[in-house]
This record gives sequence, C-alpha cells and structure tokens, in this order.
Amino acid sequence: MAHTIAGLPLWAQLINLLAAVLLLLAFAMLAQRRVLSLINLFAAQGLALACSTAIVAFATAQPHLYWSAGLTLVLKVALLPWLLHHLIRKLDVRWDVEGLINIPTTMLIGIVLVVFSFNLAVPISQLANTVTRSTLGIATASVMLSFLMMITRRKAIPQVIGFLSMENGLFFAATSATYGMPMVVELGIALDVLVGMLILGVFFFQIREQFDSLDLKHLEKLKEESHL
Amino acid sequence: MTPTGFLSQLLQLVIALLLAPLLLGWVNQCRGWLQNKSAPPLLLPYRTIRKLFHKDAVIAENASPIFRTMPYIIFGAMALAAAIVPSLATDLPFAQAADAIALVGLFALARVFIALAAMDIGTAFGSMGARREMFVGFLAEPALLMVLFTASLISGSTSLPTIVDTLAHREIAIYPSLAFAGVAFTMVSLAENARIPIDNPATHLELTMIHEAMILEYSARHLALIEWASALKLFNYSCIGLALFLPFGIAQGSDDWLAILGATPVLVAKLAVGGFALALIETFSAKVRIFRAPEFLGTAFLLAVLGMLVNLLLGS
Amino acid sequence: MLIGSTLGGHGGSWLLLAPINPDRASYSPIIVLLVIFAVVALTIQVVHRQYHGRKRLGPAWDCGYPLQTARMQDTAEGFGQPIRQVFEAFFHVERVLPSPFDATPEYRMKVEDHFWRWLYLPVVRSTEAVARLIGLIQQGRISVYLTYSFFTLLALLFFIR
Amino acid sequence: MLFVLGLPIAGALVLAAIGHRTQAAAVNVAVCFATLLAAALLTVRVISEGPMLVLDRLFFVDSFNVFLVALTAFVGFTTAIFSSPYMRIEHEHGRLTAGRLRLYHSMFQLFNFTMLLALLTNNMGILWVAMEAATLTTVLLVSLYRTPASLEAAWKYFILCGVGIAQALFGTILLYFAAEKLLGAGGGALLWTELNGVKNQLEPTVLSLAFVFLLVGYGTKVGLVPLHNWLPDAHAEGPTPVSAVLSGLLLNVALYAVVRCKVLVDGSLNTSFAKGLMMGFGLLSVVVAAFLLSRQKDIKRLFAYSSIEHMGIITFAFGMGGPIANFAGLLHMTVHSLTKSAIFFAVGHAAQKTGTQLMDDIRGLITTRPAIGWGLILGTLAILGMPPFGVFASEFLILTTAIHDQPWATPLLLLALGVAFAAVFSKVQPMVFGETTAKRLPYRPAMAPVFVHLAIVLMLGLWIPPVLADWYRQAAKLIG
Repeated sequence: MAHTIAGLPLWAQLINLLAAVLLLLAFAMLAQRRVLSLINLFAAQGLALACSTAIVAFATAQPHLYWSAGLTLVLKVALLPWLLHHLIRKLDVRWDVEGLINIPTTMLIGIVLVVFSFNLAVPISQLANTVTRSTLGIATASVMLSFLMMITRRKAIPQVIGFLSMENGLFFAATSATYGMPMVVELGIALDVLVGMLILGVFFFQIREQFDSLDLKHLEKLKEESHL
Repeated sequence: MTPTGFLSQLLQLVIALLLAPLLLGWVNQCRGWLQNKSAPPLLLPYRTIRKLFHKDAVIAENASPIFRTMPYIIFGAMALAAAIVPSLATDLPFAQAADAIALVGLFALARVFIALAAMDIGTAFGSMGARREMFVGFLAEPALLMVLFTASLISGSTSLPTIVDTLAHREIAIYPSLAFAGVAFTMVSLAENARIPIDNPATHLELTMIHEAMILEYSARHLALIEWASALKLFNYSCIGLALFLPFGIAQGSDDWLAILGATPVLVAKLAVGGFALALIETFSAKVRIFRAPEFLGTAFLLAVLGMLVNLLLGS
Repeated sequence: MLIGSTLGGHGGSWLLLAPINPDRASYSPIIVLLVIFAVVALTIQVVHRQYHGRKRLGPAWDCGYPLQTARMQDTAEGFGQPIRQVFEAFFHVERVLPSPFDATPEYRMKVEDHFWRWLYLPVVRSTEAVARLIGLIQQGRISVYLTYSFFTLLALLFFIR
Repeated sequence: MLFVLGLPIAGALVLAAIGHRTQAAAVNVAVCFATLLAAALLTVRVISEGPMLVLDRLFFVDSFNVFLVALTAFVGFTTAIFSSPYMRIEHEHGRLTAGRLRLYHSMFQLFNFTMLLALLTNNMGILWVAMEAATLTTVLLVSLYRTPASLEAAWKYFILCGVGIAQALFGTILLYFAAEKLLGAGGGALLWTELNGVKNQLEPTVLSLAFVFLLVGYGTKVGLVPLHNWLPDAHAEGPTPVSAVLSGLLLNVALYAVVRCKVLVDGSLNTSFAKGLMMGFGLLSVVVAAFLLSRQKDIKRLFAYSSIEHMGIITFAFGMGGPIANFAGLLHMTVHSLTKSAIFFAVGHAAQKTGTQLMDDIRGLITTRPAIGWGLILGTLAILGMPPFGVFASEFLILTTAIHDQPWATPLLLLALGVAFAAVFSKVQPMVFGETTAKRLPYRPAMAPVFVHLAIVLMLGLWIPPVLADWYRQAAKLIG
C-alpha cells in the first residue's frame, strides 16, 4: 500500500484495523479444523464487519449504513451462527473438519492469494477517492481465501461457512471501499442471504436424511461415466 | 415473343422433326456402302415409322400408365430439345428456356423415363437394359458437361445461342481446346445415341444390347414414336456438335424466317458430312464389351477436361 | 441483405431463372414443362386422329421367355451392379458367391468404402477419445468444480493485470 | 408494467396458500396467462411509445429486453400448460406429495417473477438480487423429488451458482465503485441507463476487473465452460418443467446480464477485451459441450449439454459484436429458448410414459406415441440447425459473420456443430424410430405447447415479423 497510515483520520485507521482483523479471521478459518470454532470465527468476522459498517456510517453520515450494520449484526453475528449451532446440535455433526489438502499447504496457497489480491487491487485503490481505499485489496483477499476454503473442505457445513464468509468479504468491499451500496440493493442482498441460509438448513436435513451423513463424498455420484 | 419469332421457332421445330429420320436413313445407307452391303434405301426410316403407326398396339397386361405415356414424353422432350438447339437460327424464343446444362438435364429426363418404362413390365431384359442405360448415362453425362463447359469458357456463357454467336461471328480463330472437346463430344454422342462402339442399333443380341433391350416390349405407334425420338436425339446431338464446332451458316436472329429456310440447305449439307463421318467411325470400330464402356467414356471425359485445361492455359 | 435477393431479379421476366443474366445462363422450368406437355398432348391427339388408338393386351413378350415371377424382379443391388463393378477399385468389397452345385445357394456381399475405414472411422475414434478426455472434467466432485471456477477467475485476473 | 411483475408474485402467494388443491395447476396457468397478457400489453406500449423508464428510473424497457420479457412470459405460460398434466401424473405416481406440489407451484411463479424482475430492472444491484433469488427458487425446484440424485444436483447447483453469483456481486460492487465517482453516491450510480450515458468516462482498469468478476459470476449461470458443471446435473434431476424453464429462460436471462455488462465495459475500454473473453468462453463452451454430447446416456443430460453448446454459440456471437452477429445472437436466444423448452416438453412426456430417462430404454416413440415422437424429432432437427427452422437462420448468420470477422474460429465452430449433430441425432433417431415392443400408451400428452413453439421457430426461420426484426436491429445497435 503506497500511502502512509499516520496521515489518516482515526476512523479510517480503525477501519484499516478491522480490515486486518477480517483478513486474519479469514486465515484463521482456513486453518481451523473444528467446526464449532469455525462458526465462532464466522460470528467474529460478522462482528468486525458490523463494526466497520457502523464506523463508515458514522464517519460519512449515511444513516442507511446504520441499518446495514444492524442487519449484519442481527443476521451474521446472532442469527446465522445460532442457526448453524442449532443445526449441528440437531444433526449431531460435531466432528472435526477434514480438509482435502493439509493445513500448511493451504496456508501457503493462501499467502500467495493475498499477495496476488493486493497486487490486483493496487492500481484500482489508487483511483479511489475514499480514504479507506486500501481495504479493497483486503476484501478481495478475503473473498479469495473463502473461495479456497470452500474448495478444500470436504463436509457440507464448512463449505457453507466458507460461502457465507465470502459474502462477508463482499459486504466489506461494498461498505468500506465504496461507502455502501444503495439501500435497496443491500436489503435485497441481506434477504437473499437469509433465505439462502434457510433453504440450506432445510437442505442439510434432507441430505442427512438421504445419506446419513453430511460428507460431500456422498455427493459425487452425478458424473460422466468413465467407460462408454 | 414476336409472332415472327414464334413462327421461326415452329419452322425450325418442323424442319428438325422432318429431317431427323432422314439423317438416320443417310447414316444407315452410308454404312451399307462402306461395308460393301446393299444399302437400305434412304427413306426407310420414314416407311418404318409409318408402318408402325398403322399397326395395332400390343401391350403387356401388367403395364402401368408410365409404360404407355413414356413414348410421348420422350418424344416431347426430344422435340423441345430440337426447338432449343440452334440448328437453323440462334435467337429463337424457346432458346432461353434452357441453356446447355438444362439441355443435358432434358436428355437425362428422357433417359429416366425410358429406363422407368423398361423396368415397368418387370422382365429381365428390360431391367438389364435399364441398368446398362443408366450406367452409360452416368458415365457419359459428366463428359458431356465438360465438353459444354469448355465451349462455354470461350464465350463466357452456357447458353447455346450465345456460344454460337460468339464462335461464328468473331474473327476466325483456332481454338485448340475445341479440338479436344470435339473429339470428346463425338465419343459421348456415340455412347448417348446407342451407336457402335458402345451399343449396336442393328442387333438384338441379348448379351450386348442396351437401347433395344429397353424397348423390347413396345410395338406399333409407341415403338414408332420411340424410333422417331431416337432419330431426333441423334439429330439433336449432331446439331449441338455442329453448333459448337462448325457454327457457320446458322441464321442470326429469329425475325427473318426466310433466313431460316436459307440456312436449311447449309444444315443439310453439314449433316450429310457428319452422317458420313459417323458411318465411317462405326465401320472402323468394333462394339466393345459393356465393361469397356468406362474406359471409352473415361477417355472422353479426360479429353474434355484436357480441352478445358488447354483453354485455361492458353486463353481463349 | 439478410435474406438475399431472389433469383431471376436480373432484368429477365419471372418466367426465367437467370442467376446473372440470360445471355450467360438461363433456365425456365415453366416453359420447359408447358412445351413438353403441349407436345405430348398434341402428339397423342395427332397420332390417334391420323391413325387409330387400337390396342391389345397380352402377356409380356420378354424375348419369348414365358416364366415370370416376382422374385425375378430387378433389385436395387442388381440395378447398381454395373456401377459397382466399375468402381470396385474404390471400395472394399467382400463377396460370397454361390457355386452352381450348392444345395442352399447363398449370396452375400458387403461393400465398404475406403473413406469409411480410413477417414470416418479415425474421425469417429478420435472424437470418442476427445470426448472421453473431456468427460473427465465432469467428474462429480464439487471441490473440483469449485477449483475450475477459482482458476478461471485467477487466470482472468492475472490476464488483465 | 407493474402488472408484469406484480402478477407472478401475487400468484406465488396465492399458490402458496392453496397450492395443494386440485385447481392449483389451473390457477398457475391462469396467472401465467395473465402475466403473458400484461407482457403483451407492455410490448404493445413499447411498440407504440418506444423505450420507457418508470418508477423513478428503477425499471426500464428498451428494444433489448422487451422481446425477452415477452419470450419469458410466453415460455412461462406454455410451461405452465405443460406442467399441469405432467405434475398431476407425477403426483398420481406418488413421486410428489401434495405439499411438494404446493411448493412447486409457488416457486414456479416466484421464479417467473425473478426472471421478469431481472429483465426489467434498471438497477444492476437489483439485477443481481433477482439472479440470486432465481438461483434460490430453482434450487428448491431442482430438489423437488428429494431423491439422493436430485439433492446432490441441487447442492452442486446451489454452491456453484452461489459462489458464481457472489463473484458477480463483487463485480457489481466494483462497477459501483467506478460509477460513484461520476454519478455520485446513491441509487443513481447503479442504474444501467445512467451508466450507459457515462460509459466513456468510467475507469477502464476498474471496469475490466469488474467485467472479469461479472463474467465469471453470471457466466456460471449461463453455463459457460468451465463454469458449467452444475448445469447438466440440475437439468437432469429436476422435474422436466423446471429443466424447460432453466434452459429456456434462466440461461437467457443470465446471458442478458452479461451482455448488459459488456456494453458498459466496451464503452469504457474501447478495446476488444470483453469481446475476446466472450468469444473465448463461447468457443470453449461450444467445443467442450459438443464433445460431451456424444457420451450422454440420459436424455435430459443430453439436451442440457446441448443448451451449454447453444449458450456458447450465442456468447460467441455477442462476443463478435457488430450488427449482424448481434442480430443473430438475439434471434438465436429466441429460437433456442423456444426450441429447447419444446424439446424438454416432449422429453418430459416421453420419460414420464416410459418411466426412464435413459435413452437406451426409450425406443420407437413414433409408434407408441406419434405426437411425442414427432415433437421430439422435429424439435431435435430444429435445435440441430436444420433448415427451415429459425435456429438454422441464426446459426447461418453467426457462421457467415465468423467467416468474415474471425476466420480462425470458424473451423472450430463447424467441427463442434458437426460433432453435436452426429451425437444428438444418432441418439434421438432410434428413440423415435427404433423398434419397440411397447404398446401404445394410454395418456394423452399435452403436446400443444411443443408444436406451438416449433411453429414459431419455423416461422422465425422463414419470416421474421418486421416489429421483431426492428427490435433485434435496434438492440443489436445498442449492444454494439
């Protein structure tokens, strides 16, 4: 990042801090083996997101961002983690998360991704007129990391958490880098996430009912047959 | 279509219909002379046709309408061809109805009908003739088209009157490509008109006949029409050949029908020479086996292609 | 422009099908048809008026060979026989001919063209091979699918950088 | 215009309330018909008054989306007609409970709503929301049977499209990021009409990045290779009406979104960047899908891959750009959507009556059920681009333009089309004409939609109504 941190106002520094926290949490999720901790990390990420949204709302005096922050708080810190906890209890799937690739390798790939994302974001950040422009790179990086997490996880619930954390990164990009999207859009997005989550909940039960497990290896039947 | 144009058209058609059997008689007579036989009279074909018309037709019980209409259709097709081919005048009204390629199609139409009629009764000879006829046609048509293409390359047109106009009324030039095309055309004409060396019009030898095998079941007026149509076909081919390679003395335009009458003696003279040449060829060659036909027609095709190449190479 | 102009739009009348102009090449199906019909009708009239329309029905002559059954009809295979024989060199023909002394004569023929063997079959085989290879990408595991998506994204991002 | 959007959502609510009763199917058809009428009225208004913006520029209609709206409403209507007996029989066979049927009907309407919303909205953000909502409704529809296979398909569909659509959101955010500087913060900066007005001044770097995300995002929904993997599974395992609307509508609408984005990016970059990407993805999709076609055993999978192939062709056409290619792309969108849904109707009946989706087990439809057999074979010929059907016209235009503009791509296109033809025809032909021992089947299929669709496709192959051609031309100019 080409500019100095010291010259920024306090709120911008705070946002940068939260951005760093977000990235750190994304890494932590990538490395986390236990599904319950994963949910907690996700909740923490939501909290960081809500905080940063609130700060942006305060600093730029856009009341609709308070709504957005509140929505994030309710949805991603309270409702979704509760839902996931509930699901895990009900489905009794507390087992540890096994990755397809071992953790250190995943972390290494993650580092490369972060470097790549920063590199990608630099020319764009310099065009922005918002002070928190450097957060765009971090948002990109956390989206990429979540993507990686989705790829490497074998069970359904961690994959979904990866999906949700990807949305977190997107929200962060929307609120911090651009000071929030129009309200209509944000409401729509939140609604979609919520509905999606509910559908997923229903889904989990059904997958479990049908396959007796939430392991995705049962979901590999539909493919091209190797013999003709 | 002016009335005079139409009249000229009609005149050419009538002259063609009348002259066709004469040409056949002439060829047969020449052949007789050349082979030291007592030659049949010149007008024998007319008498044969008249005799056949007077007879009662005998038709196989299982014949379909195709069998009975075929003679009329091929006669119609040949008459139309005779109207189109610029034998006496170039700019006739019907001439534009079919260019050289369509003319080949017209001949093919007649061939298809005659083959259908031959198979109609279901006898072994008819079927055999039909299959051989299609076989020969299948080989001869590409060669014929190539000849026509060579000629049309020179004038830039596939329309026969235009070709004749171009060739006859330009300053005289020697086209080497036309020499090749002429030989090829002669060979194709022999094959198409069931002459030696592909077929022998004079025999009914079971194993060799083609054309005669197809019309074995015909009699009386039907046979007469078929014979007349065959004579017309020979006439048409000769006229195409003359138009392509000796396009002199053909009346220009269709307005002056006296000019057409004037062109008639020239045509008769040219046909006399051509008929004699045909008889000469038939005398000096022998009928080949049917499976030699591909070689014969392949040579014709090759010559035509060569002519075309020569034309492209040397320019016209 | 999208549909193209119709044939015969070049000065000639609608009767005439002339792609370029009537001096170059022309064909009029209607005139051809009408003239043939006219000549046929006229000939029938004239022949029947001038002479007579008498006819008799009888068995087929067939050079005096009286026995005819439906089995003796020409088949499509027989009809094409001369052409097949001429072009035999261009095909791969397997033929089983009966001898005159066979109690149960059998005739069997299989014609394959060389193109089939040397051109189409290799094409078919290579198509199948390619399809098999490409089929591997659809192998059922969702992480792999996600990886495709991920690498597509990365590659494109790398490409625009 | 509000009726167009309001009717399906009202229908969804009504059907959610009464869905399990017997008249639900009729209500479904009626609502679809009303939507179609509303869309037709909208179309008439657009014909007489030209493009319009309503509700504070939130919605807009121009020549590009008006025919897609009409098409969507029409295919929605015919699918409702088709699904009425189809779903009843599924219910009678015990494959579906009454509750599922209710879910099906209300989700069908909701899906219709999201499609129309995505088409009509002027706001790129709402476009995104509509696409996401479409994913969610169709996930439920795909998993309707609750069999292991359908759950798996729905899961893959959900995850892959979810991830894809998330990338599209990122792209949208970047778009906003670029536009906000020119148009100011707030709602205006995501309105397509506004963006289109200032597209020359949008920052090229940001836009190219945004386009990558948008293309990968919406491209996942379009089914572009290598993002297509959800598509065959979802098509094969869902109920047939759903396959029909997925192929006929969803893919179109997703492609519509991509093209809207392309217009902006082209204006900003003035390079062949978007063009190249779309051509590349299009060509890859065509080739890969064509080869995969020959390996299919399941009839619905087969036609799902065929959809990927055709989406590839359309994407390629829009990638090439220019008046003729765009015209052809739009025409191809229309005819593909009609033909493919018609095929799925026929396939649905065939599979339902024979009780299998395996092509080897379906034989001799022409004797057991002539109407289905004819529908299937004609639909197949149409989709394979046989003249005189409309698909031929559009493919012909695309190919000729490709020969002129992108000669290198033509052999690949021709190869793919050839392989696809051989693969599909050799599989469908025995299904229709093969020997069968099965007896004629007792049900009366609802074949009217199939033949109506095919008749329209035939008409478009022979004669395009001037109004439609005019729209195509205007839209082609708009797309650039």
